[in-house]
Amino acid sequence: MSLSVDLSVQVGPSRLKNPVVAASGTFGFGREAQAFMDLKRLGGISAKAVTVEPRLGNLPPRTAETASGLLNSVGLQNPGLQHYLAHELPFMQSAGFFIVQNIAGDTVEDYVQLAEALDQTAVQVIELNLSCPNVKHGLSFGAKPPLIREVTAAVRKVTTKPLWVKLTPNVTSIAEAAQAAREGGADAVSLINTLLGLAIDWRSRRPILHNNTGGLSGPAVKPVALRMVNEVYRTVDLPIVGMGGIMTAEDVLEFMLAGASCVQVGTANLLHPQAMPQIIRDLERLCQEQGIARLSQLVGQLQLW
Amino acid sequence: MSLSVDLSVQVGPSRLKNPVVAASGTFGFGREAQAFMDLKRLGGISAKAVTVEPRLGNLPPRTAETASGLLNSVGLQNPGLQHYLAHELPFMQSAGFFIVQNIAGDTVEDYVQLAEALDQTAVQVIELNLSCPNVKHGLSFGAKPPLIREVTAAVRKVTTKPLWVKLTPNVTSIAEAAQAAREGGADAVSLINTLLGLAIDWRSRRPILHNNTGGLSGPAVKPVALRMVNEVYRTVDLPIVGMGGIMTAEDVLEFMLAGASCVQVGTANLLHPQAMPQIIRDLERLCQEQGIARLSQLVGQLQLW
Amino acid sequence: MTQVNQSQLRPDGAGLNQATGSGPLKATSGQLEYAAEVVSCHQLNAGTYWLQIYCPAVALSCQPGQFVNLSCSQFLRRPFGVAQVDRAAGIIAIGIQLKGQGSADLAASRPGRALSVLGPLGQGFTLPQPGTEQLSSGSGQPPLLLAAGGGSGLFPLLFALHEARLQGCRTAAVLGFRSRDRVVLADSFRAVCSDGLTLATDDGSLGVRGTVATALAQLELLPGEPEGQNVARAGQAVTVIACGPKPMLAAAASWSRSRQYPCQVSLEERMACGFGLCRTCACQITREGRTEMLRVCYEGPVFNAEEVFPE
Amino acid sequence: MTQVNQSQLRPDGAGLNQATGSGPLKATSGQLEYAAEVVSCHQLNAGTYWLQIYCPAVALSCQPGQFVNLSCSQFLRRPFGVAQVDRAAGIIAIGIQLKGQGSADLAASRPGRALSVLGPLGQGFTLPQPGTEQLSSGSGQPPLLLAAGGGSGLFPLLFALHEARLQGCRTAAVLGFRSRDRVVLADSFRAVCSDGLTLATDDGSLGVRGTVATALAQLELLPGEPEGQNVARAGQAVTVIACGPKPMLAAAASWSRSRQYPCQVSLEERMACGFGLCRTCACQITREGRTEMLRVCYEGPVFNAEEVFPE
Ligand SMILES: Cc1cc2nc3c(=O)[nH]c(=O)nc-3n(C[C@H](O)[C@H](O)[C@H](O)COP(=O)(O)OP(=O)(O)OC[C@H]3O[C@@H](n4cnc5c(N)ncnc54)[C@H](O)[C@@H]3O)c2cc1C
Ligand SMILES: Cc1cc2nc3c(=O)[nH]c(=O)nc-3n(C[C@H](O)[C@H](O)[C@H](O)COP(=O)(O)OP(=O)(O)OC[C@H]3O[C@@H](n4cnc5c(N)ncnc54)[C@H](O)[C@@H]3O)c2cc1C
Ligand SMILES: Cc1cc2nc3c(=O)[nH]c(=O)nc-3n(C[C@H](O)[C@H](O)[C@H](O)COP(=O)(O)O)c2cc1C
Ligand SMILES: Cc1cc2nc3c(=O)[nH]c(=O)nc-3n(C[C@H](O)[C@H](O)[C@H](O)COP(=O)(O)O)c2cc1C
Ligand code: FES
Ligand code: FES
Repeated sequence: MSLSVDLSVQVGPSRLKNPVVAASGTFGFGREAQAFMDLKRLGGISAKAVTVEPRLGNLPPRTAETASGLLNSVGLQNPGLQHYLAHELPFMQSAGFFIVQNIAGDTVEDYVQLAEALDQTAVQVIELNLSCPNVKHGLSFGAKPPLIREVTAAVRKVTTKPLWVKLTPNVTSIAEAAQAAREGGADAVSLINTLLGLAIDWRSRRPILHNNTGGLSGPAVKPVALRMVNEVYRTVDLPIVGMGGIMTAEDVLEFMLAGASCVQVGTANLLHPQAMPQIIRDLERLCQEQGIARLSQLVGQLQLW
Repeated sequence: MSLSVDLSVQVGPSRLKNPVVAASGTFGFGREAQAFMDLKRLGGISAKAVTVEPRLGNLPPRTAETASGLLNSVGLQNPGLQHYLAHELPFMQSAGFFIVQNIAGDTVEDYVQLAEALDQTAVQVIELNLSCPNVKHGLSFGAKPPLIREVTAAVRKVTTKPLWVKLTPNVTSIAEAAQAAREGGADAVSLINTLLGLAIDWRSRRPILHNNTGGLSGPAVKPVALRMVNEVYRTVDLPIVGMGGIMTAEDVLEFMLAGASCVQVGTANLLHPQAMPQIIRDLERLCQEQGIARLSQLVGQLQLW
Repeated sequence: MTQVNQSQLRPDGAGLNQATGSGPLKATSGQLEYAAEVVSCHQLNAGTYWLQIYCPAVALSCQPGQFVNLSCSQFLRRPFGVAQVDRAAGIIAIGIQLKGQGSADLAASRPGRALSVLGPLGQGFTLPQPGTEQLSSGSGQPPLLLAAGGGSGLFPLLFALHEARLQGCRTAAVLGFRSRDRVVLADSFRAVCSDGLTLATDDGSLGVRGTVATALAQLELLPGEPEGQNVARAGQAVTVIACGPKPMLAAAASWSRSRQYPCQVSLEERMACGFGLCRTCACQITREGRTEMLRVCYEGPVFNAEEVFPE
Repeated sequence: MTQVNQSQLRPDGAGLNQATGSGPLKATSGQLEYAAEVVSCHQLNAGTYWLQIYCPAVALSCQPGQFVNLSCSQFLRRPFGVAQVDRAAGIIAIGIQLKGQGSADLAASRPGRALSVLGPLGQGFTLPQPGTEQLSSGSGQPPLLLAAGGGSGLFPLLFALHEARLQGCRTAAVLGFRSRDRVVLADSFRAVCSDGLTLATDDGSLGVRGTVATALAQLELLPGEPEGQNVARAGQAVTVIACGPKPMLAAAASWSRSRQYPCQVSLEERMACGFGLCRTCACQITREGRTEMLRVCYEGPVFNAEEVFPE
């Protein structure tokens, strides 16, 4: 009766045991979660963005609740490359999960330096965060296709690691952005980072976030994310790492049908510590119920009207 | 004790008795709502988009529920200009509310023809819908600043009516779009139309909407709308008609603080028939509680950190 | 299979609005949204619930075939056809088939739960008028209302049959289910059908084996009707109303057409508002040879069958 | 002003975890989220509620100063300091001050409501240890825990004072309110303060006129303390803990510093997760002369005062 289900997926050159990867910035380096979860059961972890120098991030408040979503303006707080290499990466390696390392910079040189430093490490995928809305130059990279192409190509030269290029949804054409990443040599695009938003406290007449604006994530953005994933799937020949508002296994199926080879789960982790293990269990159950022997069969199977 | 409160607002050349205008496409021409509401109490009604020829709109399903939002793909169903002039406009005129007429077209000529036809009528404001995501060429106008400038300027030539140019949020720079509208001669920009989204029925493996994609509205989009309103307020010298997810009087205050001279209420009408009258009453109460004698004082008073 | 307690409906119909047949009216009270309260909610079978709501204004003016749009845990309201009305007690009842989160939330209601109700919404069924049609048919027999339903479509038919019966029509129904254990409200329907209730099950575990269409085709041959003779004896007026899945509506429409019975079908469509504002609930209707997109929530949900299924 | 029923706490402390002073531990049970149930919720005064939750795992391991993150009607959870614990009964209690929709929803809870609880979260207060400190101070007197609180900050102090008292510390508290009618839990606090409870009201309608800072400054002069003499008699160990609005924390910190009392303050910050993942709850902490952004939910909410308010 109980069909054996293959949850593994292929994302460009990488094979993941299941499609559920923790989204960067919502899972640290995995340290905190190991207390309540077996990290090895995850498809992988996209670890918190690392920059060349340590960053303290933005002043608080750094989060605001919105309808079915949240704004954040953490501002890439991280201990910097040296500390990362000395302390975080060894931990991650010993924990034994599939490591996607998100990297962020202000210049092309920053990205190159970070990728070079990661090239000979245990990191399995480098994810170029070209889209953080909470730092000065964050959006400028991701919003301009020529820059996306340039930085991707520059990083491509210094590492043979699979490259996922994470794009901002705050653009007129996500397909053009993805196409630029492809031309630069990306192995996949990660879609979507957060939508730029503002929340206001009308009593104090101030933005709630100290950074004024922040990035919107959570179920509120899911329809936009699904649309962008499908738009890129239909127009650009490149694997997609889908994300934006995934809370359940059904959401994962929707992203895969739209064209995602694997997904990332972000905000859900913050509300439900067991979100990802639960999603993985439910994926297996759903596949059994629906008679889907290989989950990866679903990728891109959305039938448009 | 009870402070007399002035809710009236100025939007470019127009004076509205209060800032609460029904959003186009969510209130028809006001006919249906007159059964349960005194239309004259509203700040105004932005009537359903009119096109030169009648349009049947898209096939159903035309709506999908999302987290704190909804997708629609009505596709500009309307009886066409002639029928509008003969039947809808006379009704609206007799009902006596402030009429904003939303117009949509496939070409610059369409917009010009519509504006010319409305120029000598009782319509108080013409709202150029450059941003409908549910028709073939809808987005293309609103996504390209030079086209926004061109169509606005062309319409500006044929009418002296106040022009509100309604922009799509599906762009990299809403400020550039608003600046183009300003250069074309707009009296205000209406921000925001819907975000392009997709909802999927994972069982049938089909989009829920027959049109595949649709426009996202409701509280889910409010943070994006507030951000865009404030971005335009800070960078472009043009009155703003703010909208996107407004459900309460507090939401109206937030939009006005962010820089909106008046607002439109859309999705809220669909959930709560009394949404707008209630918002207007609550605005008066809030102003009294807060000692705000003139609501319009609040416009743009957001204090950034 | 649980029988709905009909005790709250006064069998003499006293206190009921007798003007049902005059065609549904728009609510003109100036109000549309009511703060209401759950009276009771109980399970009819696996996946089906019966929800009673105290909402006097809607109970008073609601016509068969109209619906309400109910607040629930989800962003949008959920539309449900009114299945029973107790005007004296101010109570309406709806049948709920579990589908997703909204119906599950409503089905889990406990007594006292506050609900916001929009209603009564839409245009309901036009029921036959015993007075006039009886005269015109000249047969001396009251006209017959034949209801065909399946799935969640059977609930509003209960209200329609009940009203028609109160007004002196003869009534009959053909209801389809997947299997015997999915049958609901059979006794309630039996109580309002003067001229017989026919059940059909896909697997034949009860009544006719097959769909509503199968049962309709066999209707003449059913026990209680002399073989070869129609439920409507020669020359008598029959009105068909149908509510349920689209293929079933199409079958009822074609069955009616071939017998020249007027047929009304009640449609479902995804809707945002439910009261005419947004046009998201559009359906294709053919009138005078032209296709129009009309609103299920406003011009419908009940349409003449030939407008929905033109030849 | 309603007194909280303390009957569920066993006065002898039997069944209570006596290891409180060993410093808070991270939950290592491998679980963090618990399905819990509301036992009761009642109003303390206009705007303040007392919510009891059945959640044995949290009750068992929770330390004073730790908090829980509760599901509610809104998208995010809501953090609340644990105010009382009945380990034997498996019940925790929190005090809720109404603020917006989340607190209002929780305050409207009825018994039996299901809640998802994350907890116990964060690092709590380090309470003085009668055994060791008594020896080191050489005074023969047990150490004194002085709690300063205002607003929603007073609730977790109740738990801390209770635990300290059970462990044999002397206890005292200074609590600030806007006015007499806003005072809550005074009798509950009195019951756990061996060395006096001082109330301050902004308008002087009860106790000291002024803020917690005013009351702290006057502490020596209060009835029960010989004039000019400190609550902590010369040479005795005093530990100050403070929870409430930032200016109050600053006042408590500077008061403590001038007397060389160690002081711990409990911070609040907007938070998304509450258990260390997202870093949205960052606060500026000065350690070894360097500014760090630490997590209120993980390294905090309790920090040493000099780290939060460096000189
Ligand atoms: C006029 C009308 C009368 C109805 N009467 C009844 C009735 O008496 N009893 C009953 O059980 N059901 C009835 N339905 C169907 C009922 O509205 C849906 O089953 C219900 O909305 C599903 O909500 P959900 O959250 O459980 O399911 P989901 O599928 O999760 O709902 C998601 C969205 O799709 C919409 N939707 C899903 N199915 C339908 C549908 N069949 N028709 C319209 N919208 C749908 C929902 O309203 C919601 O917006 C009626 C529908 C209409 C339009
Ligand atoms: C560690 C900690 C312990 C707390 N203990 C208590 C307690 O024991 N009793 C009590 O009444 N309150 C306590 N609070 C404050 C309480 O969490 C807020 O009052 C509550 O979250 C407000 O939610 P709301 O929906 O009513 O208000 P809203 O203002 O509508 O909330 C909107 C958002 O802002 C957040 N927020 C608002 N105020 C605060 C605040 N002061 N601190 C952190 N986030 C906030 C909410 O969590 C929510 O995400 C504590 C806060 C923290 C961080
Ligand atoms: C608190 C927080 C911090 C984030 N930090 C990062 C980051 O460092 N790098 C990055 O690429 N994305 C970051 N993101 C974006 C997420 O990885 C993800 O793209 C986004 O949240 C959408 O997914 P979700 O809706 O599942 O959260 C962050 C998101 C949140 C909520
Ligand atoms: C059902 C529906 C139909 C709409 N039709 C139009 C339209 O015809 N013209 C237009 O400019 N905007 C149209 N809009 C967009 C709204 O006017 C408004 O910009 C958007 O919904 C955001 O506001 P809201 O969140 O308050 O709904 C439509 C929106 C909805 C939900
Ligand atoms: S649902 Fe809005 S018009 Fe029918
Ligand atoms: S709230 Fe997420 S780390 Fe503190």
